[in-house]
Amino acid sequence: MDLKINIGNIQLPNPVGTASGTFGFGEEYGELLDLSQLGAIYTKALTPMPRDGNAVPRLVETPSGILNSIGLANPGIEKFLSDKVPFLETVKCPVILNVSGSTEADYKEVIERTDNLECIDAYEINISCPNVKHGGLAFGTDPIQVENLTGKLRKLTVKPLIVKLTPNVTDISVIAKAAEAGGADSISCINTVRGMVIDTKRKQSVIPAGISGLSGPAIRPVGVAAAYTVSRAVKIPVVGLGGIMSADDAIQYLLAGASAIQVGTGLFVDPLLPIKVLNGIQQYMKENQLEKISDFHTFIN
Amino acid sequence: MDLKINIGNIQLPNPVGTASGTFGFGEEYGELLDLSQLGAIYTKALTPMPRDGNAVPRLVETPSGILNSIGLANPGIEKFLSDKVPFLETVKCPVILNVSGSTEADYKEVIERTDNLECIDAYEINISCPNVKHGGLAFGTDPIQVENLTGKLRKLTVKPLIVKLTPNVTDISVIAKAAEAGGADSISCINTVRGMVIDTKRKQSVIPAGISGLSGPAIRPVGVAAAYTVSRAVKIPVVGLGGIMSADDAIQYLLAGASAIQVGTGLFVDPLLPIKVLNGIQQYMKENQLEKISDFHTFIN
Amino acid sequence: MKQFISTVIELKSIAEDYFLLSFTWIPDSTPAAGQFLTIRTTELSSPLLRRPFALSSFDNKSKTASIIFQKRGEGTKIMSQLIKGDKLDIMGPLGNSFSDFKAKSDNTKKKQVIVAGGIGTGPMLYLAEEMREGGIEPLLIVGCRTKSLIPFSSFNKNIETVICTDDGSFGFKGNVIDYMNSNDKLTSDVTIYCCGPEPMLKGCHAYAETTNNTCYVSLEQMMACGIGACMGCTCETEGEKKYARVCKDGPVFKSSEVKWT
Amino acid sequence: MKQFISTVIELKSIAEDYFLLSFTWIPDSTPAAGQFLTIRTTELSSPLLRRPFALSSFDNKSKTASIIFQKRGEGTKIMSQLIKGDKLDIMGPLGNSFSDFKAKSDNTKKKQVIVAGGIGTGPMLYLAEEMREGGIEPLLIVGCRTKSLIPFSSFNKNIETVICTDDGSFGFKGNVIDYMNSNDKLTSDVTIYCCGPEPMLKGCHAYAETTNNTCYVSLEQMMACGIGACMGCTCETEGEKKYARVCKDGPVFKSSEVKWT
Ligand SMILES: Cc1cc2nc3c(=O)[nH]c(=O)nc-3n(C[C@H](O)[C@H](O)[C@H](O)COP(=O)(O)OP(=O)(O)OC[C@H]3O[C@@H](n4cnc5c(N)ncnc54)[C@H](O)[C@@H]3O)c2cc1C
Ligand SMILES: Cc1cc2nc3c(=O)[nH]c(=O)nc-3n(C[C@H](O)[C@H](O)[C@H](O)COP(=O)(O)OP(=O)(O)OC[C@H]3O[C@@H](n4cnc5c(N)ncnc54)[C@H](O)[C@@H]3O)c2cc1C
Ligand SMILES: Cc1cc2nc3c(=O)[nH]c(=O)nc-3n(C[C@H](O)[C@H](O)[C@H](O)COP(=O)(O)O)c2cc1C
Ligand SMILES: Cc1cc2nc3c(=O)[nH]c(=O)nc-3n(C[C@H](O)[C@H](O)[C@H](O)COP(=O)(O)O)c2cc1C
Ligand code: FES
Ligand code: FES
Repeated sequence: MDLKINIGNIQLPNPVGTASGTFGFGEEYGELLDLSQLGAIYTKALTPMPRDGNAVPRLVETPSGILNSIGLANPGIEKFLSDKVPFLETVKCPVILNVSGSTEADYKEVIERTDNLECIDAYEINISCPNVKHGGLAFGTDPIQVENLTGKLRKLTVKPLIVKLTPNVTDISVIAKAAEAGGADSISCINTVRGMVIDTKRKQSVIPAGISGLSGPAIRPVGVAAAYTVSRAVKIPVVGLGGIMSADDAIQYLLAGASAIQVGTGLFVDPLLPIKVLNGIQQYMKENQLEKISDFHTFIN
Repeated sequence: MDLKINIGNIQLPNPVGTASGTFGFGEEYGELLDLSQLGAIYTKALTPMPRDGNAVPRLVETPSGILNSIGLANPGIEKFLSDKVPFLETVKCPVILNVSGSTEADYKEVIERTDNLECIDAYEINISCPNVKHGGLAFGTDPIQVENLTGKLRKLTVKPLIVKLTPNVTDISVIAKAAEAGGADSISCINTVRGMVIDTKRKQSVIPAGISGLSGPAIRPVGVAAAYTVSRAVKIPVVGLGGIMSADDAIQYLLAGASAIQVGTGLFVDPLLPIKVLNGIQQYMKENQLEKISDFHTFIN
Repeated sequence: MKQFISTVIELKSIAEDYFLLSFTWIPDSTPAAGQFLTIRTTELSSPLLRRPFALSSFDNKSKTASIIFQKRGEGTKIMSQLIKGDKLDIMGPLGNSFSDFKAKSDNTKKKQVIVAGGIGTGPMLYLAEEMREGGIEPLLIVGCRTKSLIPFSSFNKNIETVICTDDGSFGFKGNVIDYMNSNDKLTSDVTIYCCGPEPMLKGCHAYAETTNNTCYVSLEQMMACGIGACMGCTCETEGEKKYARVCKDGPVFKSSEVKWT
Repeated sequence: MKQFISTVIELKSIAEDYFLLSFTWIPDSTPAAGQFLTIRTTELSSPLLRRPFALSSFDNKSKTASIIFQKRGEGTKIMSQLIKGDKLDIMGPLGNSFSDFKAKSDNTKKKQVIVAGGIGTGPMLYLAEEMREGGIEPLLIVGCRTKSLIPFSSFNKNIETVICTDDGSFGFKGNVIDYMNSNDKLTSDVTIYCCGPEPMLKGCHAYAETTNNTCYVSLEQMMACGIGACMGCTCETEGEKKYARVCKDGPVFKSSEVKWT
């Protein structure tokens, strides 16, 4: 049985990663699970300058989900280089840096200043955070901007570029194709779904920022639908995520057409979930006589 | 305390209605709750010709939600006139006919052939069903089409037109404004969210139609965000729905800017929910000294 | 049909993962064999939908009803922890019944054969009891995978009962269709009533076709409203209308009216 | 920090809607007063997140830990139905502790005043116990709305304890700040440790400011990961960094470092 998958010019040992923003830069979870078993760590978003993040509270629970507005709180490149890279250099699984920003220049700067780091195997380009605005809507809602940005970043690095898409668009396949045309090696989807919770006692949004991002099992059907749609629109591999809480959920994504998956909110409920998901995928492959991950893609068309 | 709300040239006795497609034409639920207490019944979609609906199974449960692909199964105008109207004529609350179709002509025909019926108080124009396709995407994703269609239907009737929007768009405020520009008296949102569930044993979509519509508490934050966004984009009243399971949920919609709400999936769990929601709204108004529904709109901006 | 708050009288394990739940019956109407009810299993949002179960008995004097259910997923897991005195949010009785059809077929001289399997056992015990009380002597054929799944305590000794197990660990070895095929007396002049897994329904239908008899089956489908309003629970039918609602037009159908796939 | 499966030893009601839950402790590390753990309350998807609770006692010999919790919403409702022998998915010990700061302040001659209220009572009982065992005689001040909310059985008679009720139904009538203001001996040379509702924390902070003393508070915030990875549980702080993580940099902070709003 072969669990390896290829994304651009790299190979991931298995399809199970940890979603950006839910796993920090890996240190904390390293105490709870064996990082070397992961297919990849997708780090917290990195922006050139440190970001404090949004006003508190930043989290609220919803039926089978959570709403968050962290606001890309992160240490910025300087502190990343000094405080996080030494740890990442010790990590045995692939590390994929999630790159964010408010302007094109931000994305470029992050890649330029980290491209020489050996511990970074690929970039995930986060153009889909609902908690940071570019003229009202997320970057990743306009196919022309997406193709442009991807094209420009493409020139800066030979490392794989995984473009992360938002589900909050009319037609995600158009955005996926734009990223592919711009030179993306892979598409990951989905980022969080726009949502809001109002505190009826205080008569205001629970999260001061207002509309925020919904994640967790509540949105799993939305993620599976997106992974299915995108897989049929592009030729590059798709990384599926959104609400994965079990191996069966992950297998839904793989059958829908994804080549890899990420566990996000599920980590908060069970830190060992990535390992359990990986074991479950292996067992399913055995029971169903699948030899490699691409065999999952032969059933649904 | 005044619970009445105005939509176009009619008045609803209170803001609590039952969502289209979850309440049929009211007969069945009439055995379980007192229809005369409702703010309005929003009927099952009506199309000119009868529709059998989509292949089975049409339903599957998801975390805190359900996915459905009914496919607008309905009796068509003839049978509606002969079988449903006699009952609707006995109903004491306002009745709002949900109008659907595959072409502009379909919508027109439904309105033309029912406009003379006294038992129909208003129309809800369903341009947002994810289970019926117009060239791949729902009608309601293109602002130009939405304004056009609304404008044309506007000429056919003086009854209020409530245009029902899908959340599956990049910017719902653009679509809402288009409907308003076309002459809509109100916007209702949201219809279901695109989603998919895969049966990993059978290795195919549980629902044969594939991508279907997600409803229930899982999507409540999505609905509240949409109601909030649309309320700020248009001047006409907004009808909010999606995942309402309690009075508190309904109050979230009212605080977000909605003037009325609908209970959909919640009916399946508790048929008496609309009555409970109405009582809860009244109690909240008393406790918070709100005199009319528009007082809810003074807190969040 | 009524929504009511019932009180649990007893929950009892009757076979591996099978439970008999009896509870107070509030509506005035008397439920008939084949009718079902829906239960709200939690006040939380997951599992969300009410769960449908067919009645397995009804006692008009004590206004006590019961269902037999199998623990399968989260909803029935919660139900398997009910204790005496717990409150249950129930809606019922729902749907049509075997009795609707029995009335029509009673006056024929045919042998009434009741075939049950798995989670379909409950309603068929009720149907057999109903017939016996009405002076008809039905034959009850129950199919199970293995002995541990047989709810022995639920059978009435006064009803002729044949038990079939797939593995031969009790009674007839083979499935219910094998048994019917092996029993000469059954090939003609029978009316079959069946509730059980899909292959059993299909088998009974095919048997009835071959032997030129009538067969009634109770279908299962995912349900949302349970009362005919949402069009969610349809099954494919032969004839003019392409679909029928299992919850309202069924759950019992003449097997020749169902489109078997 | 470790994720482990613990076994419930006892669940006991100690006041209106308050419970003491004791369970086996598997990690090698010894939790300190102020540290917390998170509990997964269900395998269903709702309530989804693990729930955080501060430790209220720890017995190193029997490897038994406990928490005191209030039944508030769905998560704690499920917990209030636990019985001996049930398995619990626990992560802990998490966060810093009062003990971290106590170590620094111990050697001063100041009176150690421990102020507790509501769901903050658990960790403060533990802190008082810790001090007593370390040879310090703290003063424990507990504030409650009314008598029925006082967990009498949880107090240790060997610790000087003052109980305040808002309605005067037991002990001192008034809140804990009123009590401190009414007690001359407390106005100077005290170190205050507080865990309780926000107004109590603020009150203790203000009291400490006015009297020129140091105060440590344990904060609450919605948590997702509980281990410092998600940046979800931050609180506003004075100083260079705008926010600190309650789960990892706290939950215990020097009150002057917290930005009070
Ligand atoms: C008319 C009818 C009568 C039934 N009578 C009985 C009975 O007498 N005894 C018995 O044990 N079972 C009966 N069932 C099946 C029973 O409803 C399911 O076993 C139960 O809903 C499972 O719920 P769960 O949460 O435990 O399992 P889940 O894991 O949620 O579901 C297991 C399977 O049960 C079915 N199911 C789940 N929810 C529903 C729903 N809302 N509507 C219909 N099917 C659903 C689905 O096929 C699903 O795959 C009946 C079903 C129908 C439609
Ligand atoms: C560090 C810390 C220590 C705590 N120690 C105790 C304790 O010793 N005893 C005690 O009774 N309670 C304690 N709490 C509070 C406890 O976590 C909540 O009461 C509990 O989570 C409520 O869950 P619920 O599902 O019953 O209620 P819900 O109705 O879901 O929530 C009620 C309130 O609890 C809080 N809450 C819910 N989920 C979380 C979460 N994941 N993280 C943080 N807060 C949440 C929210 O403020 C919410 O408004 C502590 C909280 C924190 C952050
Ligand atoms: C607390 C939190 C923080 C997140 N931060 C980021 C981020 O920095 N960059 C990013 O691309 N996605 C971020 N996300 C989105 C997740 O990576 C993921 O796309 C989303 O949560 C859906 O997956 P899930 O349901 O498994 O959590 C964040 C999500 C959560 C819950
Ligand atoms: C079974 C089902 C059938 C539906 N049919 C229709 C329909 O015919 N027309 C329509 O406008 N919306 C239809 N909807 C969408 C609902 O009216 C509503 O917009 C959606 O379900 C969200 O609300 P809820 O979460 O309260 O159910 C249907 C929804 C369900 C669950
Ligand atoms: S479940 Fe709604 S029509 Fe049958
Ligand atoms: S809860 Fe994740 S950082 Fe504190």
